[in-house]
Amino acid sequence: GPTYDENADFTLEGDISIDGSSTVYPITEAVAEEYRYVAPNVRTTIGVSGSGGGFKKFSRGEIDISNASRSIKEGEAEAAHENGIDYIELSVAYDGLTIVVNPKNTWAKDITVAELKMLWEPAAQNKITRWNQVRPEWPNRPINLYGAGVESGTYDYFTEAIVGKSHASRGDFTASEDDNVLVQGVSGDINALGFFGYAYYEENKAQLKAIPVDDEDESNGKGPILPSLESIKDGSYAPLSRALFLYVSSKAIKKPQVVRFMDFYFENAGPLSREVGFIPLPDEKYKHEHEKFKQFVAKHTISATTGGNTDTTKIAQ
Amino acid sequence: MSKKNYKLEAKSLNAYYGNFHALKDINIAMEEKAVTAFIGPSGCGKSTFLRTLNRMNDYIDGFRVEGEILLDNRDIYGKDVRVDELRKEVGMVFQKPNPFPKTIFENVVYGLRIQGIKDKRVLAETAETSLRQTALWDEVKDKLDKSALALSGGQQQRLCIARALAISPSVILMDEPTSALDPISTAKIEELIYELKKDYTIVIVTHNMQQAGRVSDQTAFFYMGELVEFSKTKIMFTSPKHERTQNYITGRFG
Amino acid sequence: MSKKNYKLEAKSLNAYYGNFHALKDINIAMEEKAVTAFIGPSGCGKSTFLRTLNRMNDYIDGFRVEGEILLDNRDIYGKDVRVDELRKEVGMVFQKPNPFPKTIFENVVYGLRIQGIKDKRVLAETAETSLRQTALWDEVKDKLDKSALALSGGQQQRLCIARALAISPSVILMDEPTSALDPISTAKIEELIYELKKDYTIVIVTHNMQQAGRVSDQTAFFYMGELVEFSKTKIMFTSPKHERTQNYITGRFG
Amino acid sequence: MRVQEKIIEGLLWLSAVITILVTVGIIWVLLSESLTFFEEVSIVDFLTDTQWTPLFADKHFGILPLVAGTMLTTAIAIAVALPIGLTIAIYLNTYAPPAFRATIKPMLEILATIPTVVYGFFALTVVTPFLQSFIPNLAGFNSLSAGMVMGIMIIPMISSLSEDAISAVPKSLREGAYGMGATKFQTAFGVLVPAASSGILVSIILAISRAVGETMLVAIAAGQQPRLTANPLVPIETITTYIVQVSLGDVPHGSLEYRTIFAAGLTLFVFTFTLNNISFWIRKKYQEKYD
Amino acid sequence: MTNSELNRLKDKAFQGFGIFCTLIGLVVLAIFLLNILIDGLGRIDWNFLNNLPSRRAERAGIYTAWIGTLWVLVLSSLIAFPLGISAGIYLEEYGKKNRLASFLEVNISNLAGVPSIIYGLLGLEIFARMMALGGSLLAGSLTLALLVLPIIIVTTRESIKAVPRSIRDASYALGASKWQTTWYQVLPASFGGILTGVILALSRAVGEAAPLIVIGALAYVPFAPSSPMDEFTVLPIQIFNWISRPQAAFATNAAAAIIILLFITFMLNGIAVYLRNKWQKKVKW
Ligand SMILES: Nc1ncnc2c1ncn2[C@@H]1O[C@H](COP(=O)(O)OP(=O)(O)OP(=O)(O)O)[C@@H](O)[C@H]1O
Ligand SMILES: Nc1ncnc2c1ncn2[C@@H]1O[C@H](COP(=O)(O)OP(=O)(O)OP(=O)(O)O)[C@@H](O)[C@H]1O
Ligand SMILES: [Mg+2]
Ligand SMILES: [Mg+2]
Ligand SMILES: O=P([O-])([O-])[O-]
Repeated sequence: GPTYDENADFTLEGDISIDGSSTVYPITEAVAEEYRYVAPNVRTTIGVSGSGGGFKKFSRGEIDISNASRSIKEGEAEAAHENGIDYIELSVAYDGLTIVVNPKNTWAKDITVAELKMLWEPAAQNKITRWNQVRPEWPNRPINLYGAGVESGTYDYFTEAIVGKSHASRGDFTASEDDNVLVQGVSGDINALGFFGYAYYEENKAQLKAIPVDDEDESNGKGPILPSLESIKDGSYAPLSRALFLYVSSKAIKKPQVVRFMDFYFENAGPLSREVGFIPLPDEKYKHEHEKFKQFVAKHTISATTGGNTDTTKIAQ
Repeated sequence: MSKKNYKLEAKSLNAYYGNFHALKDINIAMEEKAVTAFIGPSGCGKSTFLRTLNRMNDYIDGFRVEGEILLDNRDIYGKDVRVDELRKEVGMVFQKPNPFPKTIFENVVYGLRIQGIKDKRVLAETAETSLRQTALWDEVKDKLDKSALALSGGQQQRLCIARALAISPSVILMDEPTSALDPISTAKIEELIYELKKDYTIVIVTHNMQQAGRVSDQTAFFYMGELVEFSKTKIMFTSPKHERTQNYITGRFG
Repeated sequence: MSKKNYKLEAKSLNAYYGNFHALKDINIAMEEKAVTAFIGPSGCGKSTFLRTLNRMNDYIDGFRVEGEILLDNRDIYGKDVRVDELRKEVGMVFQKPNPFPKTIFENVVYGLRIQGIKDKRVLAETAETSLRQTALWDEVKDKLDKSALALSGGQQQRLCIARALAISPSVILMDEPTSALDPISTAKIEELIYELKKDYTIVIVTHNMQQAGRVSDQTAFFYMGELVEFSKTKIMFTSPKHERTQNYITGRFG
Repeated sequence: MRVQEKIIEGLLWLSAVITILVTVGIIWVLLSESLTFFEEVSIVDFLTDTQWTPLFADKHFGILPLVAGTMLTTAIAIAVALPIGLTIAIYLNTYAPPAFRATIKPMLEILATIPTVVYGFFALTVVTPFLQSFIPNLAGFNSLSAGMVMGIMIIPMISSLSEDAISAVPKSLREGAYGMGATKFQTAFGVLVPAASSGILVSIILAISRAVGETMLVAIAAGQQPRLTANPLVPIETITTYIVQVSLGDVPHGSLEYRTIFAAGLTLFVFTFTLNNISFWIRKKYQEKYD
Repeated sequence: MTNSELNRLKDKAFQGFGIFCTLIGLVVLAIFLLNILIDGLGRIDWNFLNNLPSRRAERAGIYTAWIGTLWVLVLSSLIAFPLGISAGIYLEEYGKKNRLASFLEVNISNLAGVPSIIYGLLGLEIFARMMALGGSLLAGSLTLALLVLPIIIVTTRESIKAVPRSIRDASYALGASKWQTTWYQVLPASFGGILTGVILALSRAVGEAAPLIVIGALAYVPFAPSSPMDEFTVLPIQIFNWISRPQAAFATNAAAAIIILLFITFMLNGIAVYLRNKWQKKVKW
C-alpha cells in the first residue's frame, strides 16, 4: 500500500467533494494530493466540470468546495441561498489567460485585442476561417481555434474581456472543459490558435508558443505583452489576468476534514501554485484569506450555537 | 383379444408429427415378463411407437397421440399421470450408447440421485446390483470413479442398461440397442436380455431378423405406420400370415 | 497396347491422399471421339481418376500423383503445362448440376468471359451454338437473361454441359452426370452424349450399369483403386474376363 | 416438485424477458428525454440546421455536423477495412494453405479484442505524428488517423465474417469455375464473392454499425469540434464524442444540455438499430436460401 | 494467349496483395504492441501498481484503477452471469418456437449491436439518476452487466445447442424432469462453452470506458473503493485521462497502464481459447 507522512492524522475521516474549474484544478489537485499524506483516511474527489458546472452543483449542495476561475454570478448565488447555503469566496492564485499557437507557427508574433475580438466574436462564425483574414500579412491558410468550454470561468472571462460580452463567442471551435485537450489540440496542429489558463501553458511550454497580446492601451504597458510571473502580478498583462478562487459552503465547514483541508490549503498554496505553474498571491494576502476563512468558520459555529441544539453546542465549545 | 391381463396395451393408437400420420390405428397387447420385438422397414414407425410407450415424444414439437396406451391397465396419457413417475416404471435404452459424461458410478445412480436419494449405502448397493445384473461388475468395479466415456461401446451400452435397471422399472424399452455394437458385444447384450426377461417386460426394436428370432417371444411387424402382423415369434418366422411380412423377413425388401 | 494414337492415356498412374493410396498403378488408353465409362463400387477411385484427368485434384491438400497422364501424347502433369489451358481443353460436368447464380446467358459464356473475350457477337453466337448442341436453345432462348437457378435440374445439367462446350474442349469428363436427375432428363442427357461423341472424347463415371451399357463404347471397371478390367463395353457386359466384374455387373455386390 | 419446476421455468423466463426490458429501457430513456428536448427545439431545426452549438450563447441544434463527423470517420474506417478485410478473406479462403488460415484467423481476431482507448492512444501518439510528416496541414485531432486506426480495428470483423460466408458457398460452384479453366482470382471474384455477397454484405453492415458507435477512439483522436465538413484533416466531432465530452463535464440533470446527449444518443441508436436490423434480416433470408 | 497470361498475372498479383493485406493487419498489430512495450514497459514496477494517482507522472500509479476494475468485473459478473445464463437456458431448452422466442432472438441480436455509449445513457438515467446510485461502482457494474448480457446469452445458447439430444433423452428416460436434466446434464456438459463465453464477456467489460464515463465515473479518485456504493475509476478511464494529458511523462504512464490492461485482456482471451480447445478435445460424443 501507499506510504504516509509520519505526522499523519489517521483519526480524520470522511469525504471531501470538490468540483468546478479546470483552471484551478491543478492547484487543488496538488493540495489534495499532499493532504493525502497528512490525512490518509479522508477521501477527496475532484471533478472538472468548469466553473459554471461547479457552481451549479455547489448551489445545490452537492459538493463541499467549488473551484472557480471567476466570481459567482447573481443567479448562482441566489440558487445557493434558496438551498440554505451560505458560502465564502477565497482567492488562491493569479492566472493569466494565455493565447497560444503551435511552435511551428512562424508568422504569429503578436496579436491585438481587436484582432482577437474579430476572431472570436459571434459574427466571425464560419466567416473568419483563415489566418490572413485576421491580419493580411499572415498566410492564407486555415485557422483552427481551440478554447475553453462554455461551462468554464475561463470562457466567461475571455468573452467578457475580449468580445465585451460574457458568454458571447463564435461556436465553431474545439471547446473543452478539459484544458489538456486544448493543449493537445494546439500542440498537434500548425494552424491552431487557442487560449487557456497560464498553468497549462507553463506545464507544456515545449509544445506550445505563447503570443504576446497588445491591448493598445499605453497605461498598462506598451506594445504586445507576454504573460509571465511579473506581467501578471503587476497587472500589465491586461486584460487577460485574473484571480482564481475557491468557494466553500457553510455546510461543508461542519466537517472537520474540510476545515483541516482548507487550513492545509492556505499553508501550502504558495509553493504549490508555483509548482503547477500559477502565480502565487503575496504571503500576506494568503494570511488574509486564511483569516477570512477562519472567521467564516467561527461565524457558522456560533450561529449554530445560538440557533441550534444546546447539547451539541456544548460539546463543540 | 381375450380378457387377459396384459402389461402394456395400445388401443386404437394414432400418432402424428404435425400433419404427418406416423402411427395408424395400432392395437397391440404385450405380455408381462416377455420380450416383444418390433420389426419393419426403416421409417415404418417402430421407434415412434416405442417412444410413445414412455412418452419420450412429449418433447417433440407438434407430436400428438390419439387413443390409449395402458400400462397395468392404466392409461399413461391420462391426466393424473406424471411423466417422471411413468419413466421410472418404464426404462429405456437407446440405439447409440449414451452414457453421461460422468463417472461410471454416477451414471448408474443418476436415476436415484434425481429421486433425491442421498444415502451412500443405498446408492452403492444399487450400483453393484445393477452392474452385476448386466454382468459389468467385474469389468468395472475397480474404476467406478473413472469416466464412463472411457468404456468400450459394448460396455457403455451395458452400463446404460444397468442405469435403467437401477431405478427398478418393470418395463424396459430398447431401440436397436446393438446396432452400433460389434458382434461380441451384441452377443453379450442378447444374453443379458434373455436373463432380464425373468424379471422385466422387454420391448425391443431391431433391424436384425436373426436377433428378433433369437431374443423375442413375440414379434410385431410394422409397415408404413401400420401394425401388419403380431404373433409369437416362432409362428411369425415360420409361417407369417401376410405376404409383406414374409418378404420382409426373408430380406426381399426393406 | 498397340502404337496407336490415343486421346488420353494413363501410364503407371498412382495417386495418394496423404498416406492413403487411392489409385494403384493405372494403365489405360482412351480413344478419340469415343465414350469411355468408368464403373465400380463406391469408393473405388472412379472420381479420383476422372479428376486427375483435368487436374481438378490439384487443390486438395495432400493429394499427389505419380506416373503420367498423356493428353494428345503430352503429359498434363508436365512442368510447362498450365492448368487453366488444360481445363479449356478438358471440360468437366459434375454430379450435381452446378450452374453459377447468374443468368443463363452468363453461365454459357462464362468460359469465354474469363478468357477475356468481350465481343458481343462472338458471345451471342457461341451461346446459341452451345445451347443448340445441348438441345436447350428452344427451351431457354426467351429467357437468356433469367437466373439459371430457375431452371429444372435436368435443364441445369444440360446448361452445365453447354457451358463446358462453349469453350470448345476436345475432351469432356462427366462424373455421374445423371444421378441427381429424373428418368426423362436422364434420357435426354444420354441422347446428348450420343450426339456429342461425334465431336468429343467423353469419359463418364456412372453407377448405372444400364447407362454404361447404353452410352459407352468402352468400359473400365475399378475396384479398390485398381483398374480390374478395361474393354469394349459390349464385350465387358457379355463376357467379362474377371469374376469380380461379373459379380458387380450383375449386381451381386457393390 | 412440479411447483418447483414451474417456479424455475418462471425465473428462467423472467431472465429472458429482461432482455426485452433492456431494449424497452433504452428506447424509453432515449425517447422520453428527447421528447422534452424536442419541446424546446424544433425537430426540423434538429435535422436541417447545419450548426451544432447547444452549449453556446447563440444556440444551434443541428445534428448534421455530428452526423457528418460520424459518417466521415466511418467512411474512412470502411475505406480501409473493406478492401483489406475482403482481400484477407479471399486470400485465406482460396489461396492460403489451411494450416496457415487456421493460425492467422485467430491472430487477426486479436485486433478486435484490444480495448478502444488503446487504439485512441495509438492514433493520437503514433499514427497522427506519422501522417503529419507528409501531410503538414494535418491537425493533431483529425478524422483521418482516427478513421484509419478504426479501420484496422474492424478488419477482423470483415475478414472473419466474410471468410465464413465464402466458405459456405457450395464446393460445386468453386469446382464448376475451376473446371472451366478459371484462375483462383477469377473464381473468387466471378463466382465466390457474388455467391457469398449477402454474407459479405452482412459483415460490412455490422462493421459500419460498429464504426458508427465507436466512442473512445474518436473521442481521443478525432477532435471535439462539430463541423459540417468532408475534410479529413481537421478536427471534427462524432455523435459519440459529443456525448462523452458533455459527460466529462458532469452535466446537471434536467438541463437542456443534459437532454442534448439523449437526442444525440437517439440519433445514434436509430442508425445502429437500422443497420443491425438490416443485417439480421439479410442473414435470415440468406439462411433460408441455402437450407 | 496474352489474355491467359494476363489472367495468370492478375492471379499472382492478387495472391501477393492478399499476403500483403494479411501481413498489414499483423504488422500494424506488432508495431503497435512494440511501440507500447517500448514506451511503457520500463515504467511498470511495484510502485506503479501500488501508487495512488498523482499530479506528478513519476509518482502516479494505477492502484485505484485496477482495484476499481477488479470490483467492476466481480460485480458485473455477479449480475450478468446468472441472468445471461438463465436467459440462454430458457431460449434453448424451454422457449418453444413461438412468437415470443423469435422476438427474443431478434431483440438479443439487436442488443448485441447497440453501441456501448448508449448503454451508458441507459445507466445514467436509470441507475445513476432514477435509482440514485450516482457514479458508484454499483451503477457502473449494472451498466456493464447489461452491456455484456447479449454476449453471455448467445454463447450460452451455442454451447447448450452443442450438447447432443441423446444425453437429454437418457436423462428423461430415467425419470428426470426438465430442470433436473438441464441442471445435472446439459449445464455440466456445456460448462466449458459457457465459461468461454463468460470470459469473453469479461474481457469485453474490462476494456470499456465510454459507458462508465457517461454514468459519471471520475478520473481523480485517490482512494480504492471499499463498497459497491463508492465512487471509482477503472483502468481504461485512467488511461484515457493520462492520454489526454499533454506531458510526455503521462503518455509513458498511459503506455504502462495499457500494457497492464492488454495483459488482462489477452490473458482472459487466452484462457477462453484454452478452455474452448480443452473442452472440445475432452468431450467427444
Ligand atoms: N421428430 C419427427 N418429426 C417429424 N417426423 C418424424 C419425426 N420422427 C420421425 N418422423 C417420421 O415418422 C416416421 C416414422 O419414424 P420412426 O423413427 O418411428 O421410424 P423407424 O421405424 O424407427 O425407422 P428406423 O428403422 O429408421 O429407426 C418416419 O417417416 C419419420 O420420417
Ligand atoms: N479429399 C479426400 N481426402 C482423402 N481421401 C479421399 C478424398 N476424396 C476421396 N478420398 C478417398 O479416396 C477413395 C476413392 O474415392 P473416390 O471419390 O474416387 O471414389 P468413387 O469411386 O468415385 O466413389 P463414389 O462412387 O462413391 O463416387 C475413397 O476411399 C475416398 O474415401
Ligand atoms: Mg479552464
Ligand atoms: Mg474548464
Ligand atoms: O477554470 P474553468 O474550467 O472554469 O475555465
